[in-house]
Amino acid sequence: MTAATTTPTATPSSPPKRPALRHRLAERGVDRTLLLVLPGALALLALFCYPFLYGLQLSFQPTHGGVLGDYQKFFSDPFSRKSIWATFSLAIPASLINVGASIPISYRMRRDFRGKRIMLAVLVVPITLGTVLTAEGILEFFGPAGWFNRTLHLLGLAASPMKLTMNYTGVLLSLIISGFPFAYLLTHSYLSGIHPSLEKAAATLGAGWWQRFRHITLPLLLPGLLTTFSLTFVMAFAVFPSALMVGDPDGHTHVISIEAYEAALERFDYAQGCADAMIMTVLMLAVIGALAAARSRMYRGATGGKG
Amino acid sequence: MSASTAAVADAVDTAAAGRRRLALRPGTWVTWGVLTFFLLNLTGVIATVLLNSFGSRWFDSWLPGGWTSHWYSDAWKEFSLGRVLGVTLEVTLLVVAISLILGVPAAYALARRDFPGKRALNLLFVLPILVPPIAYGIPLATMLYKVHLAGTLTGVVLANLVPSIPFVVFTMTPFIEQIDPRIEAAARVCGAKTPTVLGRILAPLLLPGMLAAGILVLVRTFGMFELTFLTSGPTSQTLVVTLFSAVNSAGIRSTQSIDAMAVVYTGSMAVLLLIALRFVNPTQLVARSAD
Amino acid sequence: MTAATSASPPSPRASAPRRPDSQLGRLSLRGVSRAYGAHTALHPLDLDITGGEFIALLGPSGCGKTTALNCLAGLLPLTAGEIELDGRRVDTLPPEKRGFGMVFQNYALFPHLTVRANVAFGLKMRGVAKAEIERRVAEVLSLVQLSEHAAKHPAQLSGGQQQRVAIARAIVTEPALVLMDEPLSNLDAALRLTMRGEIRRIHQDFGLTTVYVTHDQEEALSLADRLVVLHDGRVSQIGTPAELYERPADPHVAAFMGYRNLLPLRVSSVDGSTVVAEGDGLRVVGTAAGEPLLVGQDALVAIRPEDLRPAAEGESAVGEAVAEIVEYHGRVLHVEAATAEGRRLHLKAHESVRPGDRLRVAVDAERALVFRSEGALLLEVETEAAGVTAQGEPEAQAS
Amino acid sequence: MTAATSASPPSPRASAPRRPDSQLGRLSLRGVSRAYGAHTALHPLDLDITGGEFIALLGPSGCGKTTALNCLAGLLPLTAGEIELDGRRVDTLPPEKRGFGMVFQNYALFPHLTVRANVAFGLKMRGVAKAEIERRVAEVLSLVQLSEHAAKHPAQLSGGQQQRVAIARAIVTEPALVLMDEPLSNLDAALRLTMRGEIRRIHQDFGLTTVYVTHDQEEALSLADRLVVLHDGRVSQIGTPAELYERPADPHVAAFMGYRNLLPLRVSSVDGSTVVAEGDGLRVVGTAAGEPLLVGQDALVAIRPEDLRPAAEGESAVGEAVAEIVEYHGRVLHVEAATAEGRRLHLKAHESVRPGDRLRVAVDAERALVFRSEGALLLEVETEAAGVTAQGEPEAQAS
Amino acid sequence: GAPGSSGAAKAAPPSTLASTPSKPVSLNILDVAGNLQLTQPILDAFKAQHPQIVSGITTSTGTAPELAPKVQAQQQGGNVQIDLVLTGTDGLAAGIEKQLWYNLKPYYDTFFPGLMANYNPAAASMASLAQDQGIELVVTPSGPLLEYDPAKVATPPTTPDALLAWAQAHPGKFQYAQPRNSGPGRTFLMGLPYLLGDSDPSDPTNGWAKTWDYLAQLGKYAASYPTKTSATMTAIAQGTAWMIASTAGWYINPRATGTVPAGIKVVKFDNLTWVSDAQFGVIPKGIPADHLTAVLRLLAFALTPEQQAVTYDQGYFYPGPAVKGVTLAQAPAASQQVVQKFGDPDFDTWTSSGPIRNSLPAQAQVTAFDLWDKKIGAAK
Ligand SMILES: Nc1ncnc2c1ncn2[C@@H]1O[C@H](COP(=O)(O)OP(=O)(O)OP(=O)(O)O)[C@@H](O)[C@H]1O
Ligand SMILES: Nc1ncnc2c1ncn2[C@@H]1O[C@H](COP(=O)(O)OP(=O)(O)OP(=O)(O)O)[C@@H](O)[C@H]1O
Ligand SMILES: NCCCCNCCCN
Ligand SMILES: [Mg+2]
Ligand SMILES: [Mg+2]
Repeated sequence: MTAATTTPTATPSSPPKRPALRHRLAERGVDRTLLLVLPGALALLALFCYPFLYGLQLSFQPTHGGVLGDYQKFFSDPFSRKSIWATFSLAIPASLINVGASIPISYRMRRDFRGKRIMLAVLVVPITLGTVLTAEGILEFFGPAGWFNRTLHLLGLAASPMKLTMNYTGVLLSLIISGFPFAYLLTHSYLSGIHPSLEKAAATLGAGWWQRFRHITLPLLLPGLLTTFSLTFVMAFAVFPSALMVGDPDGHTHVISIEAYEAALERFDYAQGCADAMIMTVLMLAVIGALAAARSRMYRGATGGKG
Repeated sequence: MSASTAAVADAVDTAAAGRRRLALRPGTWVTWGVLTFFLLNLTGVIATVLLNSFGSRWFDSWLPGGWTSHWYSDAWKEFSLGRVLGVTLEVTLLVVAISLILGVPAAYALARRDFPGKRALNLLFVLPILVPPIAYGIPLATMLYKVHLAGTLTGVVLANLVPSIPFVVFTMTPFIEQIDPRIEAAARVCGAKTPTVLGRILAPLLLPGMLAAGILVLVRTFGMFELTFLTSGPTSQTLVVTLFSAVNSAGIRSTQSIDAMAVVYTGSMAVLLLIALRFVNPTQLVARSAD
Repeated sequence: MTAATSASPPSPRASAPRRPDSQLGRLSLRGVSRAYGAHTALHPLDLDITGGEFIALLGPSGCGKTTALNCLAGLLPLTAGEIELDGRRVDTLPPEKRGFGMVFQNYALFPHLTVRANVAFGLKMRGVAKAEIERRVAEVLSLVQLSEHAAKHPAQLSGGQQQRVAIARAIVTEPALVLMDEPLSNLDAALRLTMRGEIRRIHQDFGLTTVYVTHDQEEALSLADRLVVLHDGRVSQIGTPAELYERPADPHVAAFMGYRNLLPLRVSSVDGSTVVAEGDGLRVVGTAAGEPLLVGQDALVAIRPEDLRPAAEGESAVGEAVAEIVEYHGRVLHVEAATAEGRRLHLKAHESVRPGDRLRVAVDAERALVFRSEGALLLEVETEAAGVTAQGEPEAQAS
Repeated sequence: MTAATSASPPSPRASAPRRPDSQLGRLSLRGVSRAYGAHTALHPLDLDITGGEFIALLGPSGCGKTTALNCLAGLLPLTAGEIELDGRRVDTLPPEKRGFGMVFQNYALFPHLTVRANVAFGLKMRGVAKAEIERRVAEVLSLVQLSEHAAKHPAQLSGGQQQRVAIARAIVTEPALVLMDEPLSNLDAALRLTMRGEIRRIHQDFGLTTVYVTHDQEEALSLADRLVVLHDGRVSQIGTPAELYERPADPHVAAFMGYRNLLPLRVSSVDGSTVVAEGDGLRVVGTAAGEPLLVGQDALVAIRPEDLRPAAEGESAVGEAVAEIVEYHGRVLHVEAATAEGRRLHLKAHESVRPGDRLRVAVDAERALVFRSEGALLLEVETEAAGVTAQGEPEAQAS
Repeated sequence: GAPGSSGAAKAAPPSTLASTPSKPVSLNILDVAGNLQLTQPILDAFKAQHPQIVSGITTSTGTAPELAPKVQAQQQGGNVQIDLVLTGTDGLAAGIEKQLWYNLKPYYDTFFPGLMANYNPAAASMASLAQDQGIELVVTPSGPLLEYDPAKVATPPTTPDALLAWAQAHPGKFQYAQPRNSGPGRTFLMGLPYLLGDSDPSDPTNGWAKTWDYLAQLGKYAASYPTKTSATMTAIAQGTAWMIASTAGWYINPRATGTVPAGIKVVKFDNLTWVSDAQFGVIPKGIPADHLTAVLRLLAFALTPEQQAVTYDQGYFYPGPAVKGVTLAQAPAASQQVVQKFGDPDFDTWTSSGPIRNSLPAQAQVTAFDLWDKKIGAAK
């Protein structure tokens, strides 16, 4: 990793050579403490980087065609190409809904009130439900004879049951159920990082609640919102089991992870599967990178009371 | 709920404050409405599964037509839940232990030192959380096949370490940063050598953090579908994979016994969650300081 | 020791040449009070503030200073009472409608806005025309000497500069009243001194009416025209600096005003306002302060270190003590001496004193204030409590 | 105005009856220096410390005080130089082998241990027998008056109490040397005063040798036997409190020692050590300080506010100024006055002065120190910079 | 570009095997057909009766499409962990194509004396699909059948035309699942060419003109095609569908387990040609000889009449037994009760009345599914 343990190169100028090098390294933060990252970093190199590079290399060795054969195949087959659209058309609305709903709710929930902690705890529950239970629950609850449709019927809101499962809507619902609490809790913690005295200061300067939100809270929250969006997006982008279970995996919810999975584990074409995985990673990182770039152009400093 | 927020301090309020609250009402109503709607649906989703798992049959009606618990014994037998839970426990505990052993020291060094290459190292620790598990799981599974680890418990544990180590690192970082380095310096000046500083000072102070990180990794590994699915074999499946296979594999299966298994799954998760919430704030379950 | 003559206070203090008129005629607080649940943080407070005045709210931590200020600003609804501004009731208005300026303890600068935009914020909210905003912001920034930092963000400024931005932001709208909540408490000693001068100067130059919260009596004394001393949410005393300094109303105020020797003694004789109090080998001839005293009552005698001097030959001394700690403070030494009975006396010495020296000390009768004691232990408790609460909550436990 | 006679400093300060002998004979620092990369935080420092001494390291924020202390403690390796303790070289030893005690700015108490366990920690590390540990911990705790808090955890203590635990922990091992890094800076004014006394008392009672870091000159003056003033990592001056107070070596030290009037003037005549400096309508007859001066050179004249007094009839005045800000400080008024040319003078007045009053001020020649100026602008820059750095780095960006 | 490649897949099977493994082995069995529902009791019995052969049996489930790649990956890695696969014709054929299974013919004499002769006619016919690379375990004439809710459908259709007319009269109330993922769906698809009199029921590409035309018509009125049979069962249970495609097993079992109300009825088309279905045990190449022995013993055990009788089960693959002369009367009592209660009394006469045809070979099935996806599925 670093040259922490390499033998010191001769430094003719200063008489005590060894301490000088140790000192020079220590100055830059390199000392024996750094050895502590080594095991973890090596584990990730071996279990994450190496396989990833191996997959990359494999993706350039297609069974048919040239080096880029599998990439060409992905983009020339309309069915697989459409999986990009399917993925984005799920991930972006899901993230927008999750983050969008989080803002007003966390804005209201900032003050302390009895039961707040319980409320927050309740919101954590969906994160632990697991995809299968969520999917089963969605199938049953939102299904044609589920409580949701029965209630609509009872209230006279829908003549025939709405089709909310085994299609795009089903997957979107599952992304919201698992993603909204996550987005909310993140937004909540970012928002509570903004010192209340800032809004108070704005009030004493004549700003009404909308102006306070518009000019003070929102700009300070925005970087946090982008991070939240990124992380919700990452979760939604990787959607896999629920796209199979409550979606329409051969149609509108044929997302890119299913494409990759089928290539590798149903068609036994690892090269293609790896190529798909690489395409997936690049697309995801491109979005995250763009968001990070946008974020870096915003104010990102402290949001405490002090400047 | 909105009543209680307002009530506490402002019980004896002036007219003005009252007017101001009135002006905020529509927004407040919508907000609480959305939240209530969400929670109602969430409750519905969970409750239907729970009720169904105890229902002898449930057709076109609000509630099941009869009650039974035999789906649980059926599921237990049919899906060999005893064995599966054992494997799940073994996998998660191993992952927790190993990722703590590897992650905590790394987190310590990253939190305490600034050094050349730290950004790259940070990236190494962030990427496994960002990259979709399917994307690196497929090549990882391929590699594990090559080294004869695919399908084994070891393989599953190794795969699950990939997101867990970074997770430990990022959960631990704020806990470590909270500890003033001068406390370590103080211990040294008092005559403590490195092992003593680690054992008597740092370890007790980091214990809450390690518990939090450990439980969070436990919860996540318990629920990690993709990686386990890609790398497990018949003897190394965890509950979530068994559950998925039960839904997806061929054959006629009563949804009730699948739901029973899902309830077992969620019940175990809920217990873990309750334990976790004793040590961490709910927002800490998702938020960390490192981004 | 030199008998320092008390300087007569500069009563109508301000008279800078270009001083504009205050925006405010009279602000009246009538029975303003505030409770948090069962706990009354501010007992009914009556106060009239005249335009141009500089009022300091002074008191130890938790005494209700911030509460009072927030009530004034409209950030906290009143539990009872009313506030009138030139005859118009304002306590029912939300903060944004009151038109007061406020400087927060932590400045509360908008971190994402430049210095210029921070200062312009209030004007923008009031819909002032752009050109006018620019002009006024530039003017105020030059007044607080920050013109060349206008384009920076708050994080790029030093504490003192941030402080000045906060002041500029609060005064640019030419508010009727400026409220400041311990604006200097986050600064270091040297800067605090400098900024204190600035605040006074800005107050004068702008013709502001200012309510200033602090727990630092020196700051309050040096800045304010009038001080309001709070204790446990109640007013202990309202008066000019000299009134408080020379005639504190009770031992709390005295302790706050630098009467570091607070001796619990027993009244042995009363002659008009001259009181003799004795105990533990000490005997003080002093002046009754506060409520009248009777012989035999417990009393608390308050004396400043600088008023305790070596007894002249033949003069009746307060007592004898051995110097224990001698601190060098430039022209004077600060001596902590202990009597044979273990009483500690603080005094200032201009001659050389060494630890172990025996000192016979005396005090002029008019410099020793004798208060009726509200229980002999009060002092002890009080001092300890000050030590504890002054620090604020103990550091939150890391975990 | 009263001509305050300078008190002669209480040189061998300590003389408490039960004072034990110091553990340390002599600690020598030879060219101790430390760099962070290209930035030298501490230039070679030479210092001899005798057993029983109380040394204060004084200087503005960032001048290298903590660096020096950490080098002494062994928490930071030296870039060059060596440290000898009674002839034994210690700079190569890790902190745990040096056997020093240290009190940290924020106390750095072990939050998971009780007060008793905190104090016992060092003894335990040294393998002292259990009974002996108990005895010594009890003794030290009673010394710092914390016996009844022994079973509490640090979070349950007030700031002042935590402070005392930190001291107890540092001294229980009877270290050769106790290092303290701004131990009082987190406390409020009143408590700081009390704790200052405690520290001095413990130093005396335990016969400690202490190196004490502070940026508060009053604290340093009042506590230390000898002061080391640092500026930008270099020693500006080493001396006793009186030496520094009366004969600062350069304008930095002077500014630090309360010479608040620092006037950039031009030398118009030199007669032995008496120097006349003039400029901007001001004329000062003063005493040369530091390096010798030549006529025509730029000079910086340092005068304390308390040394500027109203000129007597016929006396040649420094100049004339109009009072602008008058602050009430109890017995004295602090006046900020401006000359026609815009120069600001700070002075103390015992009589009534009001803003707008014209003042003719004078100074005794021996009270006005004339330094060779290292560039006329230096003063301005210096003052501003102090404002910036005194506040410390702006809050680290959260992200 | 496959990960590694070793000779394991080409390894010749051991020519001679002991009749018992050298020591008891632990077997991993992968079920990609839902076959365990029928055979789990057999496995338990085998384990109980032959501890000298198996020390343990682990089962897991998966999907047919994953099967071949999984085995292939293990074989190429030289690390075959699956000893026995229980599969339908889909997984069987995929493995045959890729040469993943052992040819078992050399062991017939030792382990399966008189194998072919013992099968009942339907089973014997289906057994040919295995090409000696699998042992057929169960068989069912399957369907196609129609399940309907008698409360809503008074007189069920018994011809394709009547069905079309009914669907037209009740839009969205008839439903079948995507043939690729559904037994009833594919049985319906493969049965139609016989019912409609298509030119070549074994050639989906060129011989199914009427079928495709009919399905296109039907598609206009049918409900959407779910991905799984169970969704159609839920639909009829909850009343959102009134009539669905079914098979004998899907009719009996879900009603027995309570997923579908017992009151739902079944009807057979007039002049029905049954399309049979079967499940097989196949053995991946590369397992150790001891394991091979154990698996062969297990499969032989499964074909004994007592064990075959167990496969009546709860009607899941009704009737189930592949071996001649195994009657319901031999089945466990619980099994008999279920079949009597939830089966249709006419089943046995129905199956003996019409001809029984094999389902299409796997490759032809895939072609049919692709065509269905393109012509029918995509139109929804
Ligand atoms: N939101 C609140 N809820 C309950 N009690 C409160 C609240 N805010 C303040 N208090 C209590 O009211 C009293 C006065 O508080 P306040 O903040 O006005 O004190 P302060 O004089 O400003 O102190 P400090 O110098 O520490 O800022 C304190 O006892 C405090 O604990
Ligand atoms: N780890 C470090 N890396 C780089 N520079 C440092 C480091 N620590 C301190 N410095 C720099 O060294 C100089 C001296 O720092 P030091 O902490 O000794 O100052 P100080 O006198 O203790 O200040 P303060 O009163 O603020 O505590 C400063 O300029 C500081 O920025
Ligand atoms: N800053 C939040 C990072 C937490 C990472 N966890 C996200 C994955 C949740 N499934
Ligand atoms: Mg306050
Ligand atoms: Mg420091």
